[in-house]
Amino acid sequence: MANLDDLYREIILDHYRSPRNRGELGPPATRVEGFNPLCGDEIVVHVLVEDGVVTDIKLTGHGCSISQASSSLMSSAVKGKSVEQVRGTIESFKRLMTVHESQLDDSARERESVEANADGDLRRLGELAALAGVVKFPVRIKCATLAWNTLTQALDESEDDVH
Amino acid sequence: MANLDDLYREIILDHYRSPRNRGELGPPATRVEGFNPLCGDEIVVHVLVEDGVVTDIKLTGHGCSISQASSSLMSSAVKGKSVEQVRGTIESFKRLMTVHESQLDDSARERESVEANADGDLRRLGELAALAGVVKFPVRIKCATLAWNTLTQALDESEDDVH
Amino acid sequence: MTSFDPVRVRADIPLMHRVINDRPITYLDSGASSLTPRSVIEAMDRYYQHHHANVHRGVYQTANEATSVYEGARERTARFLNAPGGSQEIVFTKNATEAFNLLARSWGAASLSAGDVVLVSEMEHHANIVPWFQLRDSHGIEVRFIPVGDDFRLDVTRIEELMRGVKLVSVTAMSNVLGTINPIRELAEVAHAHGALIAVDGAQSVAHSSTDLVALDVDFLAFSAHKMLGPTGLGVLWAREDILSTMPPFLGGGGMIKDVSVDGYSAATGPSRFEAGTPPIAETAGLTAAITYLEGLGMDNIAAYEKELTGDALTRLALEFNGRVRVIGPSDTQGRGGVISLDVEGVHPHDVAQVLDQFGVCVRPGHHCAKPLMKRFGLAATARASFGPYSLVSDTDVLLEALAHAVTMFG
Amino acid sequence: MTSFDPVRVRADIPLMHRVINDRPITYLDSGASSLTPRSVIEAMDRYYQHHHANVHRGVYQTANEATSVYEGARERTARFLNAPGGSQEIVFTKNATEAFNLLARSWGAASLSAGDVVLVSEMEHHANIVPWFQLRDSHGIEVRFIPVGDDFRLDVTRIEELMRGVKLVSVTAMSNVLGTINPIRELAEVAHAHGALIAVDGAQSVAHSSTDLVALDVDFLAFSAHKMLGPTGLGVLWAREDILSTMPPFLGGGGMIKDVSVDGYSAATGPSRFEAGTPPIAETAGLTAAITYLEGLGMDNIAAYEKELTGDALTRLALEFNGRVRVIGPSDTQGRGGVISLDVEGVHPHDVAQVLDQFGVCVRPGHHCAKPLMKRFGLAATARASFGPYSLVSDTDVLLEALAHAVTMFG
Ligand SMILES: Cc1ncc(COP(=O)(O)O)c(C=O)c1O
Ligand SMILES: Cc1ncc(COP(=O)(O)O)c(C=O)c1O
Repeated sequence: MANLDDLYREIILDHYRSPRNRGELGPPATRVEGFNPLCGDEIVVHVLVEDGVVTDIKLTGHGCSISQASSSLMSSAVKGKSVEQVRGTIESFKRLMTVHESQLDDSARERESVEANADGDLRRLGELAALAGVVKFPVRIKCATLAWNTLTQALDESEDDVH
Repeated sequence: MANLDDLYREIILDHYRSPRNRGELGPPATRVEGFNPLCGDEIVVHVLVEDGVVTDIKLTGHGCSISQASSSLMSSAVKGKSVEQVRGTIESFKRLMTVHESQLDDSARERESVEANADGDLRRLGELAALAGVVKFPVRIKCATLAWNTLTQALDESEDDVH
Repeated sequence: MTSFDPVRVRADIPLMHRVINDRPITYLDSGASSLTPRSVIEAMDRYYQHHHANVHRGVYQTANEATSVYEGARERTARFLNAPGGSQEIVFTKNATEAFNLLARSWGAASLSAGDVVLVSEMEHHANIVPWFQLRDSHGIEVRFIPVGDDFRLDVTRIEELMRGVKLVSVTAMSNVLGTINPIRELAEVAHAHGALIAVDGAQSVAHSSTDLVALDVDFLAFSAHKMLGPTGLGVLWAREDILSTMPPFLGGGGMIKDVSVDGYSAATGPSRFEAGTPPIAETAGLTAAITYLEGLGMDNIAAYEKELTGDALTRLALEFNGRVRVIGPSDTQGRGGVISLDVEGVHPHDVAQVLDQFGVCVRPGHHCAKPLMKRFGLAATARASFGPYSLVSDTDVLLEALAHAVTMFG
Repeated sequence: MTSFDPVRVRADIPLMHRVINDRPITYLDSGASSLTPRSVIEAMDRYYQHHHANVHRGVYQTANEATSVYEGARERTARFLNAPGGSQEIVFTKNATEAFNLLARSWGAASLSAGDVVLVSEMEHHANIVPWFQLRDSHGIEVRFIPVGDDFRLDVTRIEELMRGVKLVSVTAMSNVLGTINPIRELAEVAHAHGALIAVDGAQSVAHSSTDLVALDVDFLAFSAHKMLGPTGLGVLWAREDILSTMPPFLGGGGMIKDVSVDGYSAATGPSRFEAGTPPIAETAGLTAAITYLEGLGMDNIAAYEKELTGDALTRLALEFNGRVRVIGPSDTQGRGGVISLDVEGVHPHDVAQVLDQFGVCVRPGHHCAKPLMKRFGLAATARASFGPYSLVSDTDVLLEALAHAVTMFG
């Protein structure tokens, strides 16, 4: 069952069983809910941005191993980073999650450059790279990206608060 | 083209080209409109019932040769008859127009009795029997019965007026 | 086992030849949509190859044939359901969902006013909830829920109280999550005793047991062709003729009118009043073939057979996983059908389904469009296995093998 | 003739083998519904045989495949239309009629209020009239009609006046009775200059010429698959993404929700917000195949070829009947398509069609769901012949032969 092992890497199962940064943050933290209406996954991102830095992040909600592990991995990756850096990570991660669709659509040449890009991203992403196998399971991509889309929205909202 | 000749008997073409009893009747005559929404045929029946007798009937509207001829033939057949007799004629005519469906559904035995019945009706119906060929063209049955259904409604309404 | 032979049914289903991840397909998602027998596919092919034309307004031969296909399906459906008023009570829709929307926006909007209550249940599919919420928003009606007990059955202990102000009871004949079969006949009596009407969601019932509308004495029934071995794109609303004939139009357009001018329109009578535009015609050929196929198997045979399958699965699920696999639904086959929702300890339904897919097992994870029910039991989702007349005990074997793998993997 | 080969198209249509009243079929009713190529039928067969499952909520392989079929059709349709915002602007409906109802009840009910005007035309199909009358009854809007001139074209001389208070212009790209092709690009400019939006009825245009939504610059487009070589049971509403994203839900049920509880519901985003219930899935496989087939022929080739056919037919009709057969529509091919409505002196259209049926000729008699237009020209009905890419000049030969018989018979 090579396929399944691509998806369910040990590190993913670990983050699923022992999610990091579970909990809530009160004001002035920003709280944003993310839904995946198709499968019922729900993630609530609580994020505290101070002086352009994500000083704290907590998560509640429920979902499958992929969405939970992805959000847990995400929280570890972004905590303490500047909003700028976090947005970069989000972008890299989402690029990782879209390689598959490009592979389906684009010519071989474009694919190579996308992959090269993805390789660079992979290195930058560290532990998050464990989620790379998800792209082989297109329906699960939404599980993996749910937390990230919710975080983007939370960052946008917390920046709106500042202005 | 035997089939077509069954449908378009000479007497039908004659009533189509020279419809009888065209025109309108004012109050106290009853006026009822009949539509065939599927093909756009419209027939307006004006009927004057006095002392239980259809003393006058006029028709306006437009439609195909079958609906026009049928209404024209109908007007000739019912004028001067008692409401009772007219209702009998309507029933006979409608039975004539439903033989076909029975033929499709029922057993041979039932069919025969229906046909025997229809034969009896045919004799009673006189000129109206020219419309018998319509049953071989099921979509046109509604054309043939439109005037008759409208007349039934007009008779019902004129009786309601009395009570 | 009854005389009914599921292996022959299976042979009639082309999709059963699929191999998935090197295993033969184990299709356990009939609750979402049934697989399609060859005869149903061929009936639609024949329609397109020989008879296709737009219905109703034609004089030429193929237009008549298409109309016969379409109106013939109405007759066939009416007979299948033993509809008291015959074919003129059958309205063709896109799916069961459109049928409920038609019911809410035509009958509901015309017959209900602020404060009137529509009584649904906590185990309804969204198709029988959201249209009533929409009517609440537009017309101020109240939507009330019959609770579901811990035994996964409707809790009707306080039904008299619940019935206060109710104009319509609208419940499912069988839950698409729990498998629970509801006592429709009894609910109809209660509804009518209170001067209310009753609508039934037959989406999960019509393909799995016989439906006798005369005996049930209900007022409305909705279901979809694609869950009864028929095609996608077709549903049915059955309504008692005396009610249907008083209902105002729903969607507007061609085919549903009596007359149109630049000043306004008047609506046709009969079922066509509710069938605006060119209807799903080929699909009705498929429905007729599906009904013929189902009746050939015998609805009672299907019901008995699926009960056996379900009983076997429930017993083995209870025995084999040391309590790690919980069935969300009645634990025996009394008043329940072949839909089995599973909650696997420590494994999210999505992951259960993913692991099962590796074994070629098709089960559906999610809320099954029954979120109020999920919330009632504190679940976000379940993994649901559901049977059809082509299911075999060997499907359950594979299901259990795959479940064991999932349990170990996430162990 | 262009390089396009209609004889080969004909060979791809199984129904062309039909013999009717001892004559080969002469199908001249593509305006009502097109005939279906083998590849379209086979695409649906393949779907049922190999990929059928319910869409969206599955994890297993066939559920993904079914979802790909469905979402793939959305992509394919968006490309076919050159939709500026891509597939997320494509909403699948039951037919063009449902698309207009969706437009009226979602966008219309939310954006229009008492006194606002929807400007349609006298040549509209009921699908683009009745939903607006319904909105008039519920919301007090005004429905105004662009008149049709004696030249069978929109009379836009007083358009500035007509535009007063208009929030939506909703017109057909091509009349299903007259064959008239309307100047959509110009009407879009007028609408937008007045701050109004514009909806287009593409039912008669999308299969007969290329559609470029970017170039047309319109806001909504509605059409049906069954008139473009595709299956019954499927239609499309295209709406500009910035508008679609603000539109409230239409029908309620599964698949269109974000969340549901016993207290209420919230709606999903994107096209699925408007697609309640199990959609027509197999039908989208058919639509994809139909688009592929049409594009293989080349939309410009089809348009050019049908123009030739139409020109030939119009010329011969004018020559051969001493004025006893009148064409209700433009008399040359300038700005007109292959729909030819006939008024035969002294012969009712029903009778024309009946006589023609004896020759195997399929034409449609009636008001063609355009009663306001019929009334405009003082007609109750016409007999309409309409072409498709599989039509041949020899079809016109048979049509003329049969018409001559009708004229003589009723002479
Ligand atoms: C111009 C026009 N608009 C709308 C429609 C309605 O299409 P449908 O019946 O497929 O909904 C038709 C076809 O009948 C049409 O010709
Ligand atoms: C109980 C129940 N009701 C209604 C529906 C809705 O059916 P459809 O999606 O075909 O409209 C379903 C199926 O999803 C169902 O299971």
